[in-house]
Amino acid sequence: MNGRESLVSLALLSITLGCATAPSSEEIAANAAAMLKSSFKANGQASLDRLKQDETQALCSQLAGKPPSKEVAARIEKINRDAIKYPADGKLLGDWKNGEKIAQEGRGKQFSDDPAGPVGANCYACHQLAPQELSFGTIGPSLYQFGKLRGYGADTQRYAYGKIYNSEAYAACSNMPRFGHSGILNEQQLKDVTALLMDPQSPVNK
Amino acid sequence: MLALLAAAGWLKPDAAHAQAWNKAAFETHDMAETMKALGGAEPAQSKDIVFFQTPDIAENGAVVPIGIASNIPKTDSIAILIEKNPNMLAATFDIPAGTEPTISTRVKMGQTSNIYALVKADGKYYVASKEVKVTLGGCGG
Amino acid sequence: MADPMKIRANLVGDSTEVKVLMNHEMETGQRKDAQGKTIPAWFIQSVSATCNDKTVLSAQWGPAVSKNPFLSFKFKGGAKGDKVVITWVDSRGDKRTDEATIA
Amino acid sequence: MPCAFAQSTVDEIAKYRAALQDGNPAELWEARGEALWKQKRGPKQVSFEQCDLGLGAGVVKGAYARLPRYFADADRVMDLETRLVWCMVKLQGYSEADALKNPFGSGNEKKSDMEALVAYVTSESRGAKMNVALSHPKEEQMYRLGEKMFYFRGGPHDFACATCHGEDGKRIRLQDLPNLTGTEGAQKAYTTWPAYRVSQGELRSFQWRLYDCFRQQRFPELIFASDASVALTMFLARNANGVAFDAPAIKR
Repeated sequence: MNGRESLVSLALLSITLGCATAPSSEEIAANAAAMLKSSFKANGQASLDRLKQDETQALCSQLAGKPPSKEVAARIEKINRDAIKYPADGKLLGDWKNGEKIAQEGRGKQFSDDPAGPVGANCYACHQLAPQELSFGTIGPSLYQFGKLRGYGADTQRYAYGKIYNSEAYAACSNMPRFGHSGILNEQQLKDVTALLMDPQSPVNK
Repeated sequence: MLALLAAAGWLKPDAAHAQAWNKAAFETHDMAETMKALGGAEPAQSKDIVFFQTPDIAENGAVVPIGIASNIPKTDSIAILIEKNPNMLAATFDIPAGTEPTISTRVKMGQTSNIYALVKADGKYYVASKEVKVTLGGCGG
Repeated sequence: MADPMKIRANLVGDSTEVKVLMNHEMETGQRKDAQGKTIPAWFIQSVSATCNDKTVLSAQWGPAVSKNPFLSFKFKGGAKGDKVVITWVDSRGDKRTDEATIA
Repeated sequence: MPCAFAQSTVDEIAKYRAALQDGNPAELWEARGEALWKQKRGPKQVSFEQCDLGLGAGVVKGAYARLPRYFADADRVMDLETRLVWCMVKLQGYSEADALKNPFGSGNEKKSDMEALVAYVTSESRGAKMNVALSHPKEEQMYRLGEKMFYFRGGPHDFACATCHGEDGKRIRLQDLPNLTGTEGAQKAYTTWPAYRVSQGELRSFQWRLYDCFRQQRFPELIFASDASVALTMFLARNANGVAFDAPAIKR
């Protein structure tokens, strides 16, 4: 090793020591919080509040892609299940035709979207639903014949509504947004999408 | 640069662009209208006009590759027509002697449509067609 | 002022293969801006290519040709070192001429 | 038979993409970027030929395949754009605000010099093997921050990068999604940006790709050349190590 190299490695060593060798997880977490703050700016309807995580988001982020432990999953599912609000009128099924429109609509909540414009659920981005629509994604399972396969009973209706309202109540750290819980869809829209899955007349069940 | 080219005799804009842009032809909506504007009779179907590098499905209608080769002797010009576009005629290419009757370019398509390759050869018109489906990918947002 | 074209001209057998990319909006006149105002049409209307003073292709285009147009064709009679000169004129009367040496 | 239909659709779209490869309008950006690189610019009238992208002043060939990296003069890990901004400020005498403005172009009315420069510099790494080091502690730290960012769920939709890019073989609508947590997915994705997007008629950089992903994630706006953008770039570039860089590409 010549003199220059050893100087460089000495310099490196001192930096390394300064950071207590490899950065610790706590250090990374603290730096990550600072980084978030300095790296985003509010734009239109997308305010910086959106970076404040609730407990579910924080717990799922920490897993870095691995499935949650039994305890964590139970915790997430409980707090989310407790937060589901079912319609006061007890009716869970709306108009499947409108539900289909909501399932097709990809806009809403982006900073580029008109805040007064449509907000959809973009279901087809991730799921197969009506077989006529060939352009569907595969992040979520196929929902073709959702009601036909499971039956059209009250329990299944309640499950479908609850799953769309708050997916985390049934599958901790699911990729699916919590459409009711997070205020993406209103109650009527939630009913309409539930009808798309559960109405025997819906093309999903043909 | 332009002056230099002109001085060198490279640039003869008056000759090269002698033919005025055929406004009427670019504002037609169906084959009969287009043929009238181009000054030709109804074209005959031809198997000697071939599409190449032209997909059956275009992922995005903003850019649809189209390649057309004519095997008809004395091909003078090739035109691209898109049935369901707001205006049917997309482009015409005059093929001087010595240039192969083969062109390739990219066009916009508003929706799934038939594409016509119209060839003028020895004063007569010939046509071949191909359907190109246009899908819209992505998140739709 | 429009950016230069990118022109490639290669001798393949006894034919010169020309590939051109042009910088142009090719605005159709059918799109609307964010305020809902129609964006006026603006597109290349004519293209010509010459080699050794001889026209090797001339074209007329409508707004249905894609943005930043691509054009490819082949002609006979070119030799290595000859220049292929391409000129376009658009609907505003703007013009651009570029050249490439046959390789 | 919806499945058979879908397969033929996928095959045909592959043919469509193949047909676009010949004649990529990104070359128009590369040519403009090369001219900008060599031009004396800014209040100090200096060209980028004095700018060190990590391989020495003015060395462009292969530089992008080794970015992001730690730069001692700035005491920071920088990606290409952050470094270009640094050179514009330190060498060419631009204000930071001027160097940062208009990172993403829109048509001929609003051409972005930054995008053109990125097109040129990246094109000079075509064929170079991705070789991003984590030898400096700040590089290691940046990588781990990027990983953290990748899994960060937020916004009204609970989306993280990992929501769409955490598993193999998934797609949104008909659009295939690379799994960016695996080597193969990261390699395929990272080495094909920047790209000419035919849907937009624009050349888009990796900084733009991140900006627009966060828009669709319903996050606030990712600030151009911010730490989070560099961290994510570090995470993905490093994961792409070992294969040849192959961009600017052309995509839908």
